[in-house]
Amino acid sequence: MQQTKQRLLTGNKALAEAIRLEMERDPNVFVMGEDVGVYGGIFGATEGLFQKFGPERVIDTPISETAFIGAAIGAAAEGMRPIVELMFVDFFGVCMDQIYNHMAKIPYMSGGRVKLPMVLMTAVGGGYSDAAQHSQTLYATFAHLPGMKVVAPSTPYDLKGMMISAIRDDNPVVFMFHKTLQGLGWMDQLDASIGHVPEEAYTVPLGKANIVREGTDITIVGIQMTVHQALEAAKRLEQQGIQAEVIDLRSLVPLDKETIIQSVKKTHRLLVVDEDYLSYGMTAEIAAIAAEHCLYDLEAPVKRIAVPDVPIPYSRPLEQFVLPNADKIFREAIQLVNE
Amino acid sequence: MQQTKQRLLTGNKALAEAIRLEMERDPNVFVMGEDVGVYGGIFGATEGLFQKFGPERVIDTPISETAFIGAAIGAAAEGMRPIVELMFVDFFGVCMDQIYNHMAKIPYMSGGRVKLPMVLMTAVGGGYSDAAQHSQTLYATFAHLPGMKVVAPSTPYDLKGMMISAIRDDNPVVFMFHKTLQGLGWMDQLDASIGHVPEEAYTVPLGKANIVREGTDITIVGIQMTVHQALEAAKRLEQQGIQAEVIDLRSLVPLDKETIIQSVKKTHRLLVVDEDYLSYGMTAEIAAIAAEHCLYDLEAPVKRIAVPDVPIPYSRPLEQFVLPNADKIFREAIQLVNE
Amino acid sequence: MAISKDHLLWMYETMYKIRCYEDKMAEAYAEGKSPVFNIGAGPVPGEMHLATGQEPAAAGMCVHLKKEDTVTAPHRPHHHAIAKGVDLNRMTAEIFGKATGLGKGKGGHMHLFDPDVKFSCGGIVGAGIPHALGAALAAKKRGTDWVAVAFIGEGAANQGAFHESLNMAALWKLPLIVVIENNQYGISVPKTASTAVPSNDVRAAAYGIKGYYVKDNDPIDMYNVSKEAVERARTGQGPSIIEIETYRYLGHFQGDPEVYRDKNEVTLLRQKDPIIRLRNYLLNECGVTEETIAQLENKATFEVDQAYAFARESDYPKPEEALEDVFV
Amino acid sequence: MAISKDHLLWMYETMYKIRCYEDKMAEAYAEGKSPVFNIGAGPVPGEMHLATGQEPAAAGMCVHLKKEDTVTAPHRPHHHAIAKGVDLNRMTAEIFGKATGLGKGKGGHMHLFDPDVKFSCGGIVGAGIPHALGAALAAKKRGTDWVAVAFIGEGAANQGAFHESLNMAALWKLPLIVVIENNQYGISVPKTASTAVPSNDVRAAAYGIKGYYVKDNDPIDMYNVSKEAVERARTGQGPSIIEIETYRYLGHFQGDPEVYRDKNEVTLLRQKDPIIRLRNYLLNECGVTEETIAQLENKATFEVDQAYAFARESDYPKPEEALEDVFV
Ligand SMILES: Cc1ncc(C[n+]2csc(CCOP(=O)(O)OP(=O)(O)O)c2C)c(N)n1
Ligand SMILES: Cc1ncc(C[n+]2csc(CCOP(=O)(O)OP(=O)(O)O)c2C)c(N)n1
Ligand SMILES: [Mg+2]
Ligand SMILES: [Mg+2]
Repeated sequence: MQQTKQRLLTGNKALAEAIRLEMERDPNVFVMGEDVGVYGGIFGATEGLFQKFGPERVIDTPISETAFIGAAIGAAAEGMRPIVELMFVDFFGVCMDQIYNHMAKIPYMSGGRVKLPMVLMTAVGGGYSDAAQHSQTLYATFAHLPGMKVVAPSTPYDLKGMMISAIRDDNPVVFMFHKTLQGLGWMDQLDASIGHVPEEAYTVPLGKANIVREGTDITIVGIQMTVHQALEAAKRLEQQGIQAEVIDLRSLVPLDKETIIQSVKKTHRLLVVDEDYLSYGMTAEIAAIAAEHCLYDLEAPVKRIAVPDVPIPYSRPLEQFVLPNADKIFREAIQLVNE
Repeated sequence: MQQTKQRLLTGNKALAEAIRLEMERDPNVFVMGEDVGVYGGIFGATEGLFQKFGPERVIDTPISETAFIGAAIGAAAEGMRPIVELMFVDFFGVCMDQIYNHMAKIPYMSGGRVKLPMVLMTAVGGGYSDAAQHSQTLYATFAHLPGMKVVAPSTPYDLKGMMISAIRDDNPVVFMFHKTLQGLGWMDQLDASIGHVPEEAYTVPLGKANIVREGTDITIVGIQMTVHQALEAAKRLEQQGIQAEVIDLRSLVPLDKETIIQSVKKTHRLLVVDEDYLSYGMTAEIAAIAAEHCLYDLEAPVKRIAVPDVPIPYSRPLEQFVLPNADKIFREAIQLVNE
Repeated sequence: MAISKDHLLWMYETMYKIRCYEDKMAEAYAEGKSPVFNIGAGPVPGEMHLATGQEPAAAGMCVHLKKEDTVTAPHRPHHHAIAKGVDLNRMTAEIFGKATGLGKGKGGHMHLFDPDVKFSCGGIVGAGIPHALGAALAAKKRGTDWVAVAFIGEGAANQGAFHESLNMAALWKLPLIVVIENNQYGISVPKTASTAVPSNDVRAAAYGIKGYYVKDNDPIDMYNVSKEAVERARTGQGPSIIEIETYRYLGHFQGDPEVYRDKNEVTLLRQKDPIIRLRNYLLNECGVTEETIAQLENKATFEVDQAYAFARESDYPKPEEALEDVFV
Repeated sequence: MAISKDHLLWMYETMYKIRCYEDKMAEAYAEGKSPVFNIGAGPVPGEMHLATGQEPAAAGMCVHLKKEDTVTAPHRPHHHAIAKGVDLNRMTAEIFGKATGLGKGKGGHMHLFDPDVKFSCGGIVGAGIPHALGAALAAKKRGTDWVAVAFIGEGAANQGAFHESLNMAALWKLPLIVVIENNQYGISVPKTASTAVPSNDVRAAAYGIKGYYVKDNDPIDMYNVSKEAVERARTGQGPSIIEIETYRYLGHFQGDPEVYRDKNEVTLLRQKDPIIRLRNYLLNECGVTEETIAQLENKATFEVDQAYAFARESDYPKPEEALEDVFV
């Protein structure tokens, strides 16, 4: 037991630490967004930064997402390295033009001459009855549109390491953190939202999936919350003698196809789990990759679990019904292995 | 030859006729958007309507998409049946909140008590060097988000029939028309942009795919422009002794899975072609459906052709390189059949 | 301007009812959330934005409205809903996530829709303004004298939808009124840190329309100003902006640590509570008796109690019902 | 205000160059598009928005700018690009879709980026304002005296981005200037049908900032007003709005049927052409000789010819290059 060597941080503190380290390292880095200052970010991603760096580098904005995200683009074009927070990903609709037509396309349209080293960070996820306009993940909405890296880490360790990579990346990065994995005192307490985080700066590459559990009988691909659900299901599957391999995608763009393909070639069965909407989503992309690249290896149809194309309902029994969970994964996996 | 019985209309005239008929039929129908009045819509979708119905029912708006699309929602909630035009689908980013968080979710969030019988019509497609912010189709961007029907007809006949269905539908419908299939005098002239259109009002159901060519050797699924490319490729494939079945999806939401599944069960091979971006797009969804529902019927890996995850470049050779076309389809199909 | 006593009594009853409703909601929301606060726990989960202290805006405006007039409200919608006459039972049931709720439990506290009285609200800052614009457009198209009122917070006045909607309303002379409740904060950000002008009524100049400012949460002034704006709208004189200086006694949402403001601030504000002020005005200036007041208060309390009882006694929807109502 | 003669000469040369550039572009654009006009055909395909007639806005503002100042332009960007000193060869090559273009052919006419002189533009109405806001923020953060200018059309002043950006600029006293070229139309929609106020300078009141109005496309007035606004911005006095009444001689884009305006309108406008007016002013009020003017004109013509030659002679990018530059 090396427990004493563990430095345990919640997701939000890991994130804030990453930003702090990079702000100390590079004066061009600054943070902008609603309630990122004194409040420390609604989901704690900027906790303590205002106190350390002051209002010049940790800037509260008006509720004007188009203007301040667009301003981050303008500042990035001038060589600054802004981190902007879109409080909930659900709000993307008021400012998507800046994100997808400008942030994501200017580097390309300029033939690579304009770099936009910026991070758009945003909170995703439901499960706490915040209803249809505050519970979405929208992974595929961003990942479908070219020109931005889109990452969604699931552990404190990755949150820190991938945030540092994102800040240092010369490309625009959409950095999604999952509310429930921030380890906030006022939400569900999950073991997964606390983890070992080294004190120093380190990077975790953007675009590499992580095999978080090895197995031989079925590949379960998840991202953020669904990774943890898949791990729980995998434990129960093991009791049934089924060895599930669990892949944490971590990054939607770039997508680590190779890791998925290799795993499917090994296990011959694929279950994809997503907290985003089912159709035209991440589960479709992963299933398509399997159908393109490992069709002959598949011994059973691909299965997908995701929100069944309904807005996220408010009432607890309704919301729980549409969200993925370990039970659903367990059941589908059993079926799939018995096919 | 029954040519004399044919009443040939271009896509744009078919669309405008559908709207005219419904405006005559129902005083609650009106049109709102930029340059939909005297100008008749940049892509001719409202040609002649202003002259017929005047400024009270064919309303030019300021360049304020959030306000006027939101206003259509407000008017629809009051029982009107607005048709709003978003001039290019590429502009969705300035008003997506109204579209996806309100138009698409209010019926659900109200438990079905608020109906929003409105049509959001918008022009899609590239191929004429209009570059990264004016050439997109974004099919999956809309289809991924629940609560709106999303249709994209490919012939004058369907444009009229599906527009009438859309206007009469009590649900919000995103109606995409392809610029090049409007048959406008100032764009590429395609045979497919002119076709027989009956004079009277008729409906074509939303949510039914159309097998536009029967075949036994391979299923090619396309939508709008890529259907016509697929048909051209199919002709050339026939000369090689290959019978391609071509499916015109017509509707992304609801999606007619059954027609696709039946076809793949018959042909055992699937090629999906899309003018939208490749990843997390329509091609992924169709491929995933095959991997879920007809894995054992597939005799070769699924293939996809789409824009390879780059913004649409301006320069002709670059743009032509990234867009799908009959050649690419032909080549991929040949390969697939020979697998 | 002549003030109708009936109107003032209605306002008092409504403000009292709102206060009562929000107090009870604060309690209900706290259930199941102690000893450890967990936003997703208890009979009323999720975010909860209460309007305690902000009653004058809702009551002072809605007293002039009829059923056919439209109201759109933001994420903090209970006071507007109550003042507009939303079915209190079904509204409460909705907030409790019950099948009898306005939206069968699908909407929740930020998404209340009652088409019978043309009320709606939503969780996206500024997004309700265009909806009210559309209602105003429909009213004009149909030749009615109906008006549409969009309630927003002062933070929302910096969202693009505000500008776009007011320009269009002014251009087309539509019966739209935007009521800005300046409760001094957008979550933690004080107005001085979000808004370049001291008050948003001056922004009327950008659209060539009327701008009104109501100081210090004054119910009577809100009444008068709203009366004028509604009359103008009804008679084809176009849109207006009303900004009212108001006060949010509670956190932005329940559970807000309120690190951004002095704990004393609210204590001072409560000393000039608008409900007490209106009560005194009724007693002292309008010859209303304590009995009448007590009757109104009892009626309000009863209705509220009744609504909470209805909500609590109602059933949850069946899980599979989540799949219904995406399309009609 | 003292006007520098050198400045006026620079303005004249620049306006002349712009006119010359746009005339040649109209020709180049027409190539391959007759007898049947096809938007996708010829050496310059796609949409083409020319600025003939709108030269004063660009020249009168940019004469006060230095290389380190930022300019963002809209879908009609050539005049701003030329006035800001964008590399004319590479700009033209970009519009011809060539590998030597500013964006290696990936951007095109609406998407010109020249970081060397801090110029950018884009095809989405209003979207450049936030970018200029960000440049202004960066300038302030770095303690420079650099300014940022966003050029937009009058139609764009009704887009939410306008409002949001100006509020933020005013709030933080940033060196942002928004120049509104009121060319009377947004495509087919006249200003009276899009904008609730007669001129957008009055919208400065909504942000507590300076608003200026320049009448009748006057280059000298534009010069003076811009000078003041730039000085204010450089010295920390915050943002301004300048609206200039200007005229679009050509269609919204080339090929525009212009069904929405009288064919005579432009004939009349051309009679008071600002280039001729400035020329006369230089000759009559500033003692400039015809020779000097001719020299400037020749220089401008030469540069323009040279740029078109460069563009035509350059190679197209290789098709596969389409896959590059998505990420750096
Ligand atoms: C477009 C958008 N941005 C941000 C938010 C998050 N948010 C919810 S309420 C709020 C503050 C609103 O302030 P104000 O308009 O003053 O209303 P108040 O809460 O004070 O009643 C914010 C930023 C949101 N819901 N929508
Ligand atoms: C957000 C958005 N909406 C609509 C358009 C289509 N559009 C391009 S230019 C234009 C008119 C712009 O008018 P104005 O701002 O006055 O500029 P002008 O063309 O007159 O120079 C419109 C509606 C667009 N490009 N972006
Ligand atoms: Mg507020
Ligand atoms: Mg204009």
